[in-house]
Amino acid sequence: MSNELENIPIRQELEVLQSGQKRTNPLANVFDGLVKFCRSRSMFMLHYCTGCGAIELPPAMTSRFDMERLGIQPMVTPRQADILLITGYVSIKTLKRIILTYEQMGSPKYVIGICSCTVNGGMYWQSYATAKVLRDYLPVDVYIAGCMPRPEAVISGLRELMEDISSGRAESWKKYYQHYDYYLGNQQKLFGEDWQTPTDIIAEARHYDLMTEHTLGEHTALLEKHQKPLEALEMRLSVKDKQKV
Amino acid sequence: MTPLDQLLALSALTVVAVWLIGNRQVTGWNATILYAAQGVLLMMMSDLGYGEVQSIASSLTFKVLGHGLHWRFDGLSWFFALITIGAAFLASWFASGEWGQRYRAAGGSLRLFHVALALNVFSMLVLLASGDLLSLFIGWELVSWASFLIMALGSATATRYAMRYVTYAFAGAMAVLMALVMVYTRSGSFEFQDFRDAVPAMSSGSLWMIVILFVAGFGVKMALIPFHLWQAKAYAETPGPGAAFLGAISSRMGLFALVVVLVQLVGVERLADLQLVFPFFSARDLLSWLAVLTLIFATFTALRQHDARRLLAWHGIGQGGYMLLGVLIADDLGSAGGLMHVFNHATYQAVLFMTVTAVIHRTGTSDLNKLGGLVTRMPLSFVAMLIGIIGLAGLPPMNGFVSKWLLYRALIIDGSPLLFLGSVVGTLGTILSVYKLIHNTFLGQLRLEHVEVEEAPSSMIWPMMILSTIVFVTGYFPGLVLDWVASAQAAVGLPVLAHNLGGVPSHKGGLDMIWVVSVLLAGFGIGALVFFSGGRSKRVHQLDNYAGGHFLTAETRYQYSDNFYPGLMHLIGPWYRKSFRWLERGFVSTVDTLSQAMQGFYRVVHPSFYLLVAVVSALTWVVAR
Amino acid sequence: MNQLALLVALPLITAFLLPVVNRVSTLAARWLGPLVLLVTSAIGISLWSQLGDSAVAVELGGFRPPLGITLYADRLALLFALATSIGTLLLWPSRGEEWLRQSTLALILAASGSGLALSGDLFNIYVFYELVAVVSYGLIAARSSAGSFAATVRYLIVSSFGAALALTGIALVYQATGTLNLAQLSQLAPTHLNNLQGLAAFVLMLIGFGVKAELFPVNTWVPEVYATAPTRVSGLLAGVVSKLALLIIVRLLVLVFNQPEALTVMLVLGMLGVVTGELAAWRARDFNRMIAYSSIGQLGIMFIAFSIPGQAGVFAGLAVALHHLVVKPAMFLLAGRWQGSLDRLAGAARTSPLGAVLFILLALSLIGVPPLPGFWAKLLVMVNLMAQENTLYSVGAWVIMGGAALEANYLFRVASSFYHRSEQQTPPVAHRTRDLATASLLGAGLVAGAVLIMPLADEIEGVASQAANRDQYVQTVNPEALP
Amino acid sequence: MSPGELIIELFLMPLVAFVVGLGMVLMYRRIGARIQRRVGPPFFQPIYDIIKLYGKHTQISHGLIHEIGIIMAVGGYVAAETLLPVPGMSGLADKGGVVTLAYVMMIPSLGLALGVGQCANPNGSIGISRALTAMLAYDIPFILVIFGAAYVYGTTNLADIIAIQQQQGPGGWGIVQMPLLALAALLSLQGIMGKQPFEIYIAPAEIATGPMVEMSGKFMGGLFVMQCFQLYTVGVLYTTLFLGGGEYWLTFLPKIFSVVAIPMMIAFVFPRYRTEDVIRLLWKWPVLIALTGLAVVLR
Repeated sequence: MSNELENIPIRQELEVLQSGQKRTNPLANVFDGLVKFCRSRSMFMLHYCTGCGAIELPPAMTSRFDMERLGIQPMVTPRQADILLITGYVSIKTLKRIILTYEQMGSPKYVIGICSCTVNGGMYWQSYATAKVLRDYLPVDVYIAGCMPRPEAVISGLRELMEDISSGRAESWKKYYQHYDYYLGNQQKLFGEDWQTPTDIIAEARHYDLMTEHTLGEHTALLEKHQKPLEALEMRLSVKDKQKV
Repeated sequence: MTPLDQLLALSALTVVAVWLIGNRQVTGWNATILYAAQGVLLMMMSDLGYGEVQSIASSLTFKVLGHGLHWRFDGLSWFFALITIGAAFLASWFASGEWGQRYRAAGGSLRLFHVALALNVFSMLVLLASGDLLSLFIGWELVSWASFLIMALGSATATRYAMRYVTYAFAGAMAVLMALVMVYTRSGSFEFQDFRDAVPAMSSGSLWMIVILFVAGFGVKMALIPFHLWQAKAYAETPGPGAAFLGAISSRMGLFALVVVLVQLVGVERLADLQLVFPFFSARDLLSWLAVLTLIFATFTALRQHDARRLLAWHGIGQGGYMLLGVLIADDLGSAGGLMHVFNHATYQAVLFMTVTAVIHRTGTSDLNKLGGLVTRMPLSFVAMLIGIIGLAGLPPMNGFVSKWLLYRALIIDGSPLLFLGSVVGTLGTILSVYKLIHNTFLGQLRLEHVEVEEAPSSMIWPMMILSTIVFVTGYFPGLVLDWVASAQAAVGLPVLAHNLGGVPSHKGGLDMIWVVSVLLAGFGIGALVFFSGGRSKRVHQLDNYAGGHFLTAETRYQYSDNFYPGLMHLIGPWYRKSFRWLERGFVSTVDTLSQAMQGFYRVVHPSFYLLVAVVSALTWVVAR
Repeated sequence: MNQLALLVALPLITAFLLPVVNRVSTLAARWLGPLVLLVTSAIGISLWSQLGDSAVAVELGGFRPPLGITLYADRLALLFALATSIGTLLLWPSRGEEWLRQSTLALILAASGSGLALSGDLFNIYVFYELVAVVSYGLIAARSSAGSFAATVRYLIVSSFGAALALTGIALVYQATGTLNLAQLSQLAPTHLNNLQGLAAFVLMLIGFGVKAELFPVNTWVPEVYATAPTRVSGLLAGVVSKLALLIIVRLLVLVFNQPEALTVMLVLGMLGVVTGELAAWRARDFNRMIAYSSIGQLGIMFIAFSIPGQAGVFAGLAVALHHLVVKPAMFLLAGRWQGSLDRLAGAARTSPLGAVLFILLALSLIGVPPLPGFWAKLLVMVNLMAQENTLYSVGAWVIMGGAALEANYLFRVASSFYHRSEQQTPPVAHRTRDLATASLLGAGLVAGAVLIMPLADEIEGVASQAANRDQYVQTVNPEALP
Repeated sequence: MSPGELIIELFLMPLVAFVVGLGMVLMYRRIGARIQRRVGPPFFQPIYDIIKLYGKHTQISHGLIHEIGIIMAVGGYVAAETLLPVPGMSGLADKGGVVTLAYVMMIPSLGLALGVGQCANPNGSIGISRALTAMLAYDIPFILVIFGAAYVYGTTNLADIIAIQQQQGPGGWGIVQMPLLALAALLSLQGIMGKQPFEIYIAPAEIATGPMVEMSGKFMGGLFVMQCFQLYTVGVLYTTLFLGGGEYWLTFLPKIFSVVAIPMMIAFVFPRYRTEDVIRLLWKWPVLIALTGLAVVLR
């Protein structure tokens, strides 16, 4: 599975995309730069503490290392969060929730995989019940390896992400839309063909203008076959007085 | 014929005309047009409303058993009549379209409904026009029975609640009659003027008695504690537009009568002189506290309801407390607040009942636990309800705020912190309860079975929109209503409120709603600017919702509605002791026991024995004397 | 003015002729009774218009009092005589196997009732009273059921005891004064009867005559009898006969016993009547019993009203009595098809819409809802009660108010059940046209009374002022008696 | 005052409020950090947060009312600021007065409540239910305080209230004249600001920040803006009623910052109370204190 990922020319495409987005108005560029800077200096994280690695986060947050001086705050709902921290092994059941949560986060969003288990399954690589390689299912921005990584490592990983964001490299969230078929395929392999989340990724991809030829494919076709329509309930305004005959 | 004669005649004609047209779809439209015509006639008397004419008499006078009966309109009557006819006009309009069709198809008689409504209007106009105590009582009884008629139109349940009303109302009427007779004994006539002249000479004992009897009698109609039990259920079971009409104005007739008797005739100063056992608790204080307790109890009972109509009806009871309280403060601000609240309450209560009826019309239920998310399906109804609840909660920019502001200001000047606190507690309770109402009806998750629901028909939307516009406009320019209020104040001899179009100018803290509302609207504009400066928003489905990583399905409701304020109820829940219902039940069972005893007396088969006993005791009494 | 005697004689003679006529032609016999009553009513009405403000006394056979039989007609007496005739006519017993006996009895009732109203001396009053009583036993028992016999026997016993008491009272009066002529008694009363013996005589007569007037506590026969007797008879008893007994008591009060103690006794008994009657009615589960108890309450109000001293009391009492005279028979007519359990009445408005509306109208007037006549009558009573110095009278006012509140409750509980749509029960059958027509007539009278309240009130006030005028009575009967 | 000046004031007052409010948010977070012996966020952190939230690509909306709710939340406070006189600017103080202000201050929370309602998220609804309950709890002592102040000063016009206090110097300040009411107000301030121990309606771990559960991007950003206004408003209102208002910004700013600093400091050393305990506490002590204070001033 992981080999397939290598074949996807992510970097290249992203660069093309970014150059395409380059605006002509210099002020707008300044503004974009400001927003990018602010994004990097204000990261709200949702820590999905799936395994043992979570224990390293409190020291990173509290007085010893104090994440807040970097503008990083914990948040509790995916709606408010920018970073999804996945700490430790991911069982299949948990992975469903992770994907759901990830899809509910607002873009731009970043995923950090903490501990070796998220990289390659770590000590659980033989387990039948864990998803070994996280980035098969979600685009991961930063891995922080270690079993478990110390708070210093966590902080340094976060700093790396900050740099990526401010330099515009951390755009993996777009990949999810652009290669949705790929990710969905992997998800379907694990969860079965009727796998579905409430978030309509394809519609969102259209909304953000991130459709590529890889967005749709055989897996999304499978999805659309059984997907119940989940369009937003739009307001209906039609007043009429029906006169019954 | 004076204009008043014309109005009363047209009103009576409306009843007859509606009866003659019968159970047809056009009945409603005809009635609506006739109410509009009544409105036009009323407008021809608008000099009353602007204080240019003191009163317009009816040429109809009687002299029965030596008591003169006459009718006239003054500023106060005009003000109430305006609300009455307006409410009837819109309620009838509301009832004329699809609602009427459905009602008739379900076996209801539109003739009966519209006759009942027209009869209510007529009787209220008669009551408002009363020029002496006797005509007041006659009008009072007419109103009572007319509203009984409209309440009893519904199902057997409705009749049962209407029965309860009639029991209370007639007992109240008897109290009023008793008071009238006591007044007559002391003043020698049923004329207002003679009563007013006789008040200073009355002993405080008899005045207490008279005041208590009047309050008990008229208090039943306005559901003053402890006579409030009947109202909510009876109103809630009344057919929709009827409930809107009753909720808007019917109970206010009690206030009208109380204003006439207590303020105009007895005088609030005299009430303040009537001391109870303690030298610091007067009749006025007693009544004020009754008003505030009514407000608090009713509001917090409303908070516990899960049927939208009952919730509204309970609020109607509570809001009556504000009006009475305002009138009893009796300075220019307070009484203006109380009287203006009558108008304001009529507007938003009517619109609220109408929206709830529209929701029932479309979904078939008013159970707050079975609704939700209708805002996307009935947006205009939502707007109407939103405006209505802001008015009911008394927040700017709607008109409910202005009247409450006047009341608060008066209480501050008066220096009554506890009454002030009580009325604020009522407002806060109202906010809690109306949020629950709108949340459980229009917000939250849309149920599967309501996905195909449509907006209410135009015959319903129009009256709702008109009323919400009134609620907003009279909040923006309260001076429009305060003009009428001022002449009503003048009519009953209260100090007249100095006002302008925007509210009350005062160097000690006035109110200018034009500025406040404008700045609020501008604030919303800036808020919108700030908001829309962000990126384009993406609408998502209601099931795309954070649930702690849980997958939501339409089958499982993801909505929070039942027991909406658990924390609060955890604390104050035990305070709901149903004491008044116990009181009522205790009273009923006492009557029942006595009744049983009396039947036992009549069932005993020794009549001759009674005869003997009667003779012996009577003769013993004779001899013993 | 000798037509006055016809009011009594005509029905009486017809009653005895009726079996004879029946031999000749059944049809004629059937129509003779109503016809005669129509004639007497017409005579009464013509007399009424002749009478004006004056009163008239007729000595039958030309004997002067105290020897002769005196008929005295002022407007009050005439009114009640007329009410008896018209009432009997309207409530003419229904057809059936027993029609001949019923018609005869009804005619005798009309005759003796008129006689009772017109009599000018106590002895005749007693005689007519007994006659009325005997006739009513016969009428009540007409249904020939066990319950009806039991009720009749009970009624008979109480009534006879009552009559005996009344007779004792009359004897006491005679013993003290040596005359039974009311006019003479009226002159002698201040000197001879204003003592213990007089009061005792009054009490005995009050209780004696009170049996018919449904006075507490000698009214225990009422619910049973009204529940078992034919409804028209009940209407007649409750509507007309009770008022006749009341009339006697009023006459006695006005002319003979106007000491305050007598009034107090009446007031207290009246209040007790209201309290017990209304309370008992509240729990009644049977239509007839309910209106029977209600009738006890209403009669109680009349006793309270008449206990107000002076013309005011007579006026107030008269107003209530006349109102009740119209309403109660109409109610009993409606009971014709509605008798029995109240639960059975659910949905009755479907089969008898007019009946339901009439019932509501009657109930509204009964509890005193303006602008119906009942309200004005009640107002009159209340105003006059409160005007009295004695606090007992204000208690009476409170009692009436409370009673009315209770009455509104139970009457409208029934009224609203008419409109229930109950699926399990079949509503009672529609009213007989004759019953309904008569009741509608009475209802229409009620509405007319509401419309014409002003002239009506003046008229009744005139009647009352005449009735309360002792001097006129004495002068008319015995012109030379007064200085 | 010319209409032009007034218009400028009306624009300037919310702007000033926002800027000062940003400072207060920063202070709040710095106080928290210091109490927990942390460094705390950088100086511009509140601005970073707001810009970032507005700059999010995804702005998840549950419908129009959801959006209007945020507009009302911000707009209500913008309007409220114009009713609050500050040094040199009276705005509309004479048009509304303190009672109006108290009610206008409820509009944002109700707007928010509406918006949250449409999200169809029970966590949000529970949060609102708790927030409204808390409002019932803290508004009772607060309204008693307002009553007392308006009664003592004899006016509801806030500009007049300031003038009365300033005429008499610090001795005439409300806190000296009616210390008990000032104390009660301080206690209810804790509730109005929704800080610990009265922040059960947010309860992140239990109901996922309650009302804010579905707020992303600019929705959340709007709420951050609202928080700035809120802190500012309560600070200024308290200062106006009890600390003599402000004659100069130089004296005014320390006053308002120190007023809001007190609840903030309390907040970080307390856990949270359950809803019923919030009511019980706020209905007991602050109300008792306020009533005693009223009895003193009304005597």
